Amino acid sequence: MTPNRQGEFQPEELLISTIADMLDGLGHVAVGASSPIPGGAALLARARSGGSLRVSMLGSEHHNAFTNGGTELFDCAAQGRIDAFFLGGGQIDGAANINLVGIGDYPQTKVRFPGSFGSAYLYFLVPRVILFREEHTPRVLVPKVDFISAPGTSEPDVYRPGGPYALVTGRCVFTFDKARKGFSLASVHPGHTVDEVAENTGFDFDVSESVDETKPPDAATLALIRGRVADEIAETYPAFATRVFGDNASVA
Amino acid sequence: MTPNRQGEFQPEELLISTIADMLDGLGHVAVGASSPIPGGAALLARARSGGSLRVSMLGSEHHNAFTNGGTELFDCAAQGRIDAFFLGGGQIDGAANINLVGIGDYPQTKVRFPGSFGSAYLYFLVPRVILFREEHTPRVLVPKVDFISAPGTSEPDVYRPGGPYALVTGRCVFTFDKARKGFSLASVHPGHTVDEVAENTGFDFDVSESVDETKPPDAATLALIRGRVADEIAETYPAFATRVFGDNASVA
Amino acid sequence: MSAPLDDLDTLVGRIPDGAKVALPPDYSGCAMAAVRTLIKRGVRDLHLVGVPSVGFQGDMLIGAGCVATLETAAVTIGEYGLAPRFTAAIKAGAIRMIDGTCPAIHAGLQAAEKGIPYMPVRGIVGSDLLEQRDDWIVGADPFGGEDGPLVLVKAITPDITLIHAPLADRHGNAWIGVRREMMVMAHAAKTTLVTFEKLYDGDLLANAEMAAGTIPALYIGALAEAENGAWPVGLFGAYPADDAHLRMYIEMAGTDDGFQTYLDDYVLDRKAAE
Amino acid sequence: MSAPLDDLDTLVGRIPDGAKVALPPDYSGCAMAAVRTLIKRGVRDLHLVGVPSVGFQGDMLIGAGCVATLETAAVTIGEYGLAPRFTAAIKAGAIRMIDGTCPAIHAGLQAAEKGIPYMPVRGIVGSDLLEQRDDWIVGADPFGGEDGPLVLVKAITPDITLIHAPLADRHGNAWIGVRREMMVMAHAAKTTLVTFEKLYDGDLLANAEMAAGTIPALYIGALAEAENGAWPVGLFGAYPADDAHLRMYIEMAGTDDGFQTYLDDYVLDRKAAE
Repeated sequence: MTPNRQGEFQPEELLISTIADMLDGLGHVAVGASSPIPGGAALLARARSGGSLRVSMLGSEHHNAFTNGGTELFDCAAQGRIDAFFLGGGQIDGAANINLVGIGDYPQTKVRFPGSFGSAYLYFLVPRVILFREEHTPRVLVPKVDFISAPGTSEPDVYRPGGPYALVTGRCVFTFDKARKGFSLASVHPGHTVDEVAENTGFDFDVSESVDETKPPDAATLALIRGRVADEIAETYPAFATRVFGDNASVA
Repeated sequence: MTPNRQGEFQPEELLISTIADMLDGLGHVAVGASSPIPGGAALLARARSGGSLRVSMLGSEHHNAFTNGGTELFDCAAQGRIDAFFLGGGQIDGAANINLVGIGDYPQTKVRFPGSFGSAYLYFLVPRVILFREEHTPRVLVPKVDFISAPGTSEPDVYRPGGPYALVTGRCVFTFDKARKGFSLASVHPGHTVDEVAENTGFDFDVSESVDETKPPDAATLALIRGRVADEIAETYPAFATRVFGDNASVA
Repeated sequence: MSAPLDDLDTLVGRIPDGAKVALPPDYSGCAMAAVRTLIKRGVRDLHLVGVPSVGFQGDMLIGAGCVATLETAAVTIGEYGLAPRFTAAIKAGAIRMIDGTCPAIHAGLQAAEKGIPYMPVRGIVGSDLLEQRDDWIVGADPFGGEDGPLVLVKAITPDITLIHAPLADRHGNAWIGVRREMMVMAHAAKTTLVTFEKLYDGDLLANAEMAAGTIPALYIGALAEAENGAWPVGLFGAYPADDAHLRMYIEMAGTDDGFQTYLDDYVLDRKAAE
Repeated sequence: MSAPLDDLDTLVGRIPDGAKVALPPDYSGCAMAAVRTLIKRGVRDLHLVGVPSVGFQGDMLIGAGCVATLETAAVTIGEYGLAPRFTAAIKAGAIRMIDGTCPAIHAGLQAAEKGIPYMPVRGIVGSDLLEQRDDWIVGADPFGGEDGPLVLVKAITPDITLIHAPLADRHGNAWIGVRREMMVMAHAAKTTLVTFEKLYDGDLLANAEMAAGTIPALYIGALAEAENGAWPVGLFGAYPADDAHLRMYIEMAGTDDGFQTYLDDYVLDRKAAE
């Protein structure tokens, strides 16, 4: 990640705060595996929800209310009981298609990613899917993905209450316009520029005349992140918590 | 039930012994609700199996290995993991169709039975379904059932590893011939006659020249029934156990 | 985040007239105290779904005139005999009856649980049940398997699942142990109302042994404490059925007048052990 | 009636070359000690099914040349990085890859559990995954619902489900708590082989709290005790993953030679903590 206002907040804290703002007011947010920043964001939103937000975090024993094994997250989404989820992608394109499979010709891809996980399902069923990928380069944000693990949009006859809501990277926030089937630049993180975003993005996107700066976390938010959220996220992501929050973050 | 050789064994003991003989050598027998005699038979077969027969008895806490709720019995049958099951019927006809719904025109039947339960499924999937109905009268054993809860046989294109194996009543044992789609009288219980069976059966059935007497339980079998089986069945059917075995049968 | 802890009146107040209500059989977790309160309130036009059969609570609700439609594989009060009010209602044509078979009812709920419009089921073909159902269609194996026709059972989505659990906690979780038909019912229904025997002091989900048999608060709309809440039916692991009472019920409910006296004595005047 | 209690060699002796073996992901119950024993035996041509993903055990089996086909929604060793032997095998075209998505794998197993040829699943339409699968067919709602196409996923019936459980008893029952993907795997497979951490002294099914999280012996072909049997992966409720060891593995398995050294050190010579 590129420079930020040193001493004020860390890039991870900005991302946690930015994503959490997208979750306020929701009832139930689920977080997949290997997602410390989205996990932190969900826990932050929960901490300030006054108890109204439920967080289900894969891999967590404290923040996991599921008792029906691996299928429950998916069933729960199909029941309309999950409001937001996070997906990443080895490649993400301008139509919000995501590729979690590999680069090159399938199946013998030159670069192989882990696989599609539940993306080909949750992307259809969870109303607010937030795409998150810290690396913001033309290698990740491509004109057209090599393999569509899950499509960004669907034909009108496909049952699809869900889909992309925003794409958050280490440089900026894009929102997704379903009608236009494309991204718009919503804000650029402090220390980054619109030109830099354009240069590092392989797909076309809309830009309004004046692009906002991504709102930095205020003092109260930072205190919450560094306190309760740091403690809570350390249960599932101890290495992440130590790296970002130092030794103050201990398993509660 | 009609007369028997007083002092030797009770009618219920004969039925338990007779049905148990049909279960020897099997791996897993399931018993539905409200079935004390089939339950006793399964427990008898289990007692003399040397531990190789598994019994799953609905309503029992001791003899119930299911941990996935009400659906497990049916799933387990579809997986081919249940070798024998018992069905009854408000009406049973000569083609082994069973009616658990009612007499008269559906839905406003003159007489209403409880309902089809899982018969319309288990009759297809469990290889050895033993029909059991103590009452042997023309009212029960009819030429044609008024409502087919579950058919005795199916067209060749229907997936049907299961079906009727025998029909045991208070008077006799019929076996079922799938090719001919009809019952044959296999044996008549001690104290009963072929003529009496014919008189009380509303459907046609095959009779060989000499019909055997149903084999009475020997001393060892009776001892097992009155001992271990009586104790075990009392857990699920205390009223039945007290009525048939007296106060000697206590919950183990 | 957690469901409200109601009193019984408030809990059953969440069940509107005309609701499609899923109920477990007598050997599972029956919210009898809630059913009595519901009858007292005078609920009407319920569509009951017995999962997969229904017993005492169904017979009482039918007898009290609360039921428009009954969808179930059977009505049975165990060894005690035929369900008298159900039998009378069928004879009188007083309720709309949707006869099913156990695995198809489970399958319909599992379809709702998975958010799919239907679930294929084996067997059934050749049963007269099939002719009565426009929510069952005969279909073929799309993979061309030679195992013949399947019955495609339409999803069953109850408005409300109403159950009684041995334990619940302050977070709104309810423990049901191995009686997992209630888990599927909770997943399938729009919401689940739970009465419970005892408050569990702690978090059922934080205890690995208890968690395995727990319906998460996520699915539960509200709860109410109801000690002895399954009476006169039994509750698995807690208490057996009240044999004498059920026999008396069968006897009394054999006539319209007798049933009315039963209601007066045990429901409307609440002489019950609640 | 109960399954035999084997030693590890005998247990894995029940897995023939070419078997279709279902494995859970790293956060569930991984029979790592059994996998090492299997590699040592030199098993070949396995068809692995990762339910729904597979981690360390899949990467090792692939690296050791035991795998012909891999069917899974993902291969992931959690935070530690890409699975090195899987990645290398794909690049080399050394295994047949069947890419799936989690709910479709669960659905395929649930179809096998229910003895039906397929299960409908939402989503997926428009994913390139669909084009690779002749065991997924796009179908319509037979009830004419307007919710568009469904994907019909063919049943997945593993020959063997191989898992590690925290507890098992002398009756052959195995406790898995809330990790119920292993319950579905056991129901769906022809048989299930279980290694377990500790012997439970008693009958898991006779304890109402334990029973709720127990796979009945009915589904289990054989068991073997294996203390620390999930190492270096963690076991829920028992011990965490061996972080340092997994990092070392990722490092070593990055090259063919390094992986061979790892095998020599920790599998073939059994320097592992077993």
